[in-house]
Amino acid sequence: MDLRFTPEESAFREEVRTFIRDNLPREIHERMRLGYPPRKQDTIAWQRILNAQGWAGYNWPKEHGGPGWSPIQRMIFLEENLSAPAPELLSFNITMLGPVLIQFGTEAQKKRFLPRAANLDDWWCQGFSEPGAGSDLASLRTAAKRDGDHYVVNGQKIWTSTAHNADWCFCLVRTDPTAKKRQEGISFLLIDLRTPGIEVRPIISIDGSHHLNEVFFTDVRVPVENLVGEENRGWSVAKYLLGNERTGIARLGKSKERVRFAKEVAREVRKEGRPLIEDRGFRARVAQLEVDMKALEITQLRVVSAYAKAGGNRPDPLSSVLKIKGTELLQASSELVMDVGGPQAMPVWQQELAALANEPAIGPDWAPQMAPNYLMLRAASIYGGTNEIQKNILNKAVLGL
Amino acid sequence: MDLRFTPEESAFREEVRTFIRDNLPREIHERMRLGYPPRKQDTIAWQRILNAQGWAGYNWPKEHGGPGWSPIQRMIFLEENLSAPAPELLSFNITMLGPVLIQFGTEAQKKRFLPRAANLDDWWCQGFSEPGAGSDLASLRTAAKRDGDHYVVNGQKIWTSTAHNADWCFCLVRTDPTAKKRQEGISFLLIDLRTPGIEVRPIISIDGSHHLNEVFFTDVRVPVENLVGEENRGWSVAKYLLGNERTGIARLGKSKERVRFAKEVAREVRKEGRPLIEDRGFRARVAQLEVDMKALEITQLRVVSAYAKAGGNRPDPLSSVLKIKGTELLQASSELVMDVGGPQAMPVWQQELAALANEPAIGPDWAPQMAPNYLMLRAASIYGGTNEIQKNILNKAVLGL
Amino acid sequence: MDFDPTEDQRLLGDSVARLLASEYSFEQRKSLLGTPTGWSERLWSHYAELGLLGLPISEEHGGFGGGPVDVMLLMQAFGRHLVLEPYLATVVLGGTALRLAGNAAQQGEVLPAIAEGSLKLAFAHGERQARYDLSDVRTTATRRGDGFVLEGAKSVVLHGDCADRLVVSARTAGREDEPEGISLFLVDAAAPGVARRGYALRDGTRAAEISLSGVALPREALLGPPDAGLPIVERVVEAGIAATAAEVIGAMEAMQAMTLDYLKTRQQFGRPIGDNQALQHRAAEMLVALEQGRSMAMLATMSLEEEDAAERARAVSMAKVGVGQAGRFVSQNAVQLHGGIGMTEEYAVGHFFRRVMVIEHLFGDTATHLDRLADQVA
Amino acid sequence: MDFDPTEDQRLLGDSVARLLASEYSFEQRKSLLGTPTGWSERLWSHYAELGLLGLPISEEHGGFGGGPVDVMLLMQAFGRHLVLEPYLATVVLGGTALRLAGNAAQQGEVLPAIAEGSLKLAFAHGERQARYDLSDVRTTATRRGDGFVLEGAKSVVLHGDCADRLVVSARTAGREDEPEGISLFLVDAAAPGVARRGYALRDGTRAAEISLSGVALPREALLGPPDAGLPIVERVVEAGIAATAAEVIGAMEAMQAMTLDYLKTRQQFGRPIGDNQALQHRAAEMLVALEQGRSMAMLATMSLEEEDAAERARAVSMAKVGVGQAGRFVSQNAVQLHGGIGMTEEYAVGHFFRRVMVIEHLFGDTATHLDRLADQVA
Repeated sequence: MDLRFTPEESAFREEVRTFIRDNLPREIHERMRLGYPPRKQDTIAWQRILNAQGWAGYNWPKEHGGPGWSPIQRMIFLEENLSAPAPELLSFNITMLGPVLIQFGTEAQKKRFLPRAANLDDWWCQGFSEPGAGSDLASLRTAAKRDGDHYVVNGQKIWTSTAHNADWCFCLVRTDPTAKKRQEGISFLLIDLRTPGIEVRPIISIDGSHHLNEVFFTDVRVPVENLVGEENRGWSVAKYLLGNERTGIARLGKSKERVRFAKEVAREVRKEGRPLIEDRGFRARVAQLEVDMKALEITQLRVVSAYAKAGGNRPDPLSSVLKIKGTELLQASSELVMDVGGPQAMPVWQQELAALANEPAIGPDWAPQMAPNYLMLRAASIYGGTNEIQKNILNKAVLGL
Repeated sequence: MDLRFTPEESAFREEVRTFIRDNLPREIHERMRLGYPPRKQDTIAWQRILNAQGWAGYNWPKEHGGPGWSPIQRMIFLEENLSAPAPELLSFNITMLGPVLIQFGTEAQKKRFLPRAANLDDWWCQGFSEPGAGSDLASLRTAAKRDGDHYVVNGQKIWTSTAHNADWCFCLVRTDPTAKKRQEGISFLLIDLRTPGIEVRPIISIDGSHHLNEVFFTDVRVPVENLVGEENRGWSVAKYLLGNERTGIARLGKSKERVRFAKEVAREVRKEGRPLIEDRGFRARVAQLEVDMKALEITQLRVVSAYAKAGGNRPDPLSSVLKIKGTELLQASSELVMDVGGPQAMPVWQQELAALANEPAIGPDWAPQMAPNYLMLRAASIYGGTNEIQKNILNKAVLGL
Repeated sequence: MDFDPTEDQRLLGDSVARLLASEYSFEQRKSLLGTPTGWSERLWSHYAELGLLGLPISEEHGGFGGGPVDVMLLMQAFGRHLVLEPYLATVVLGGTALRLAGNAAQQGEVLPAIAEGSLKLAFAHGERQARYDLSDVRTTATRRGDGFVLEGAKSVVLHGDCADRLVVSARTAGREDEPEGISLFLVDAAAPGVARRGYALRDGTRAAEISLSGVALPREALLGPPDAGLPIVERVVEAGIAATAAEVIGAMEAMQAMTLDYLKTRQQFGRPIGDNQALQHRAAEMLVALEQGRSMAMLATMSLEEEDAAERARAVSMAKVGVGQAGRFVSQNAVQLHGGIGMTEEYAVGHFFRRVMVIEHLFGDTATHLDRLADQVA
Repeated sequence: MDFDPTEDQRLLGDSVARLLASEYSFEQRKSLLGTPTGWSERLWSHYAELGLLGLPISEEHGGFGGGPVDVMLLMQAFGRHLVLEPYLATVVLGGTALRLAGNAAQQGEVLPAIAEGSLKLAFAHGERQARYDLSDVRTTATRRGDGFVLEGAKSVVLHGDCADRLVVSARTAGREDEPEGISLFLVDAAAPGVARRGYALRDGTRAAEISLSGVALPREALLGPPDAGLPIVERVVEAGIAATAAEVIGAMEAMQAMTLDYLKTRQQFGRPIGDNQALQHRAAEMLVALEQGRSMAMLATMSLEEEDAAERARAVSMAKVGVGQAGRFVSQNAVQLHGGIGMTEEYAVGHFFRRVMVIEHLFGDTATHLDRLADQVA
């Protein structure tokens, strides 16, 4: 047992950190440091830079263009990227579609889609959730009926993140409505969003942003060659996708970056005539977060390391611990940032609109995104299986309750 | 709406406070201030002083020797008594047996038992719980078989608090084992603990104290005149008893007294060369407790006041809020006291044994009871319906879930 | 000790409830949010007709002569519907400043106009660097001739964009954050040198940045004693804390009701999600927080008439902490129990969430007030 | 990065587990608690035979030459069984002091005796007024002739009642709570002027009040550099924190297992109480706390060999906080989920609860260490 990083691991971290520092466009970095989400072009630009370096498919096997990293290296890479802060790789392309195609795709599908996914030439989104089928995925109703060489898709998806940016969507559809079990009769389809009959309607989130969408399918014709895996066996594809390696599920780099930012602003902001960073209560809150982040960092290393030892073929149920604590810390750190801002964090400053209008910016530049980040991260304990569902998983898979 | 105490209520509080200050024996007060539980003789002595003043049956109607107080007055009285700190009235006698006899007892029973209960001439205990029947009271199995003018009782009770001090026990027993519903066929019996066939065995608690007991009944003959209410209808007597007025369930006076004590000791104890009471972290913790106690104080007034308005005939389900927050604060305040003590709170100093042995006391006089109080109060969220059960009650009775 | 509303309060409450039920549905409110002012002049007149705008104003000045409890009940109703009109700014903050500091002429001019709905006020005290320090005032008022000239800027002035008059704090003496040397002025929002830039806060209510350059004021603009304005600012802020505490109670009630409804109706795996005991217990914990918060909102209200400033400040700080913590717990869990839908602009719970969030960051946040209490532990 | 034990560690762990399984049942432990010393000389010999007493002692001194990870694994096993023997006092605290500060003669005399089980140490540092301030030492060591004379008293000295030698801190210079001026001494517990009064702590482990009046010491009793003993005290305490953190992990594992067992078997209303989802979720939260605590115990362990004192202290403080909070959460909920039975002396969970409680109040409690971390936030 040796709980320190090996020299190789430390060198790897240094390599990643240096690469990001030297290659991340300054404007993107500055926007993200102030808490702005990456714009579409930011995500694309950065993923292409990483892809040129051979790192975009960071968790793909070498023969499909991945860098061949160990789970620990993958974790280090993700943490450094988040904590830079740099735009995240588009997870639909990299951690979802990629591994699914590698496992279940035809050679033609791999050849056609993988390189474009890595380079973000295609922006993918995920069509799983439906109204009335949130956590209870198996109750989905969007239908795909075979008609010659095509499926004809009718139905509705919801919570489709980034569908308005996307070129393609991987969907779960019901191909056999007569199947006895609800999990049977489902298929996994790749749908080109430019196909006629598709309508994408925005869902605005409570931070005012547009991430989510409803997607309506009316007689959408999808070539059968876009079926992944066997017809009616899409449930196992979906299970594979959802159960995939969950390195980085804790998004710890983001929490670290937020606490760092809170401290930075707390040097500027004053309380009773002194910098807020000297305030006892603020310091105690930061210290507590740093303790919890340190614990999670080690827990994450343990889970990833066990995952690597076990051959990396099934996710450790303890990754639910990472999800629970990780989202708690994301939320607590974004709350800290907002509280540092105080009243200045409350206005919708519309900095960018102001800039366009050639008016001077109002409010300090660190303020505009404090509340939106806090608001948006309330979803962290909801998506990807609510924290309540994570506890159910721990009960069943670990505690036997 | 007027949220201030009336002058009459304030004057009443002053009257109670003055009476306690002038009449509580100094030795008892000093022991309790240091956190020692009252000894048997302390409880008896103080209850007799209160009874001489006409206050022992504080919640009994005037015609049965009560003072005829309003619910608000009763609450003030209990709070002042707890916060003095003075020994509590023996609840088995005053809040449990008394109201039950007044509601269900025969004239003979009232005449025989009530005055002695008020004066603590008889020490009562409660025989409800059985092994395997904790919260699920209706599954009790102690049997009482009619035999002429007597019931013959066989079975076992557990968690019988103060049975080793007690003269009498009011018990739930099964008189009809063939009843269809489990709640039927149960009777409420008064049992003289000097009757042959009764064995009381101590249960030592994790604080090292002896409060609880197991009580074994072997062919114990109980005169039928000791039946309260109708045979086989004891469940409604028990429900009345358990659903009785819950003024004082929050035991807020105790929490206040503990926080006060913590501050007192924190003036003596030092941290980094200064009195602990000047420490920022300690102060923040006290401030938070004081906020929560203030909120509970007002919530309690609201519940008691609504109870009074409603004619005082059924407990407000919101009293579960009082129980939940009240026990959380009891536990948090005892934790605070222990933490103030630090390492000095950890030894079993056995002050009293030392005194007997004419050896000098070891350790500061405030230290010995800090940990035992903390330990004992872990039970506060367990007895009288666990806090989890209180939440179930709120769900059913208030939220309709 | 009496927790029941009086007959008058009940009647008032009923008429307010009726008005809001018919005029303040989620959809109606949403369309107000889309207007340039962000609230309704028409409803403002309604409020005036109902006597709401004059609620805490004396009868002598055309008001209702009500007290803090009346305002509490009204704000609670406003909180249930997320009312957008500038009641807090005009009646509570501005009105309190006038009642406490105004001379007969000022009161006689302004208070009746508030009550009849023809005049709106804003409390222009906070500055960008001040965060929650009430004494950190850098705007200056320099004597010139018989009057004063204002220089400086005010930040996040609630409903500062629509106010007709501004209650402005400025330094007439003292260092940047000294308690002494602050004076209050009643300033016409249209006066030369006053520039305003309005925007929405995260909850849709309006605020403004206000710059003051060379704003010339007559001697009569001074509101209250010179150099000794801070105690008035403090009482205005205390009134604001009590009023918004009540608003948070209303918002929590609404969120709790919505959440219970959702738990009972939303089906998953073939049964209502409210069958999950873990969610039931969360709802029970929300109820506990709501009731404890309600008690603290009452404390703030009843403390407003306390004469001892230290005791009043202490009670109000306790209430700010208690309500702030309760609001955070209830609103975070209301969104959590709703899941994805709770995160959307189209669903009401997120709007309540944001109102509670904004209120927590007005008048000193939870940490700031807990800190003040900690200072006094002895 | 490697979280697996080595082959040696696995073998050692197996033999310890076997020994404790057969010798340290709840009943066996209870009878030990009833003895005058409160622990077993016989098992102490067993530990010596197994090499446990020499685990972190170099091979040159008859030990096993193990490191912090070995001690961690052992302490974790001890925690699972609530081992009562004076391992912490003798091997961890006393042994660390000797290893860090002892000269060749002192090490040569003491360390082999520890390893073979013939000598027990105690770390007599804390004083009644000091609470958690390591530099608050009022016991004095005055030079007399070639040696020293000790005057003072030590409080809550772990296993101070049974130790053969005491590592005593005393002031050779400086004011009462100055960092400089503290020296360590190796003192024979039977020396004239040493009086001990033993007692149990709340978890049944033993400690003592020790008074030192006119205890004459030769020059050779000085352990480490004069006046500069505090850094050694700090490292000894850090070793104690790491070892007890591991013990808490073991105790939490035991409580978690007991609680799960209870939830699965205890019937109420005709079904196991573990069917209640609210209790299931609590159990899941206990698991989260346990795993986070485990990570922090590892952090403490791996930090012990860090050379940078500030970084080491910081990591150890983080671990003390993390493990302290996890321990409190897990132990409080373990008792709560057991209900009444969990409150009794006859049931094991309360014993684990008290061990965790006592450990939290050794070497600085959670608040103290969080405070130290807060001091460094920048």
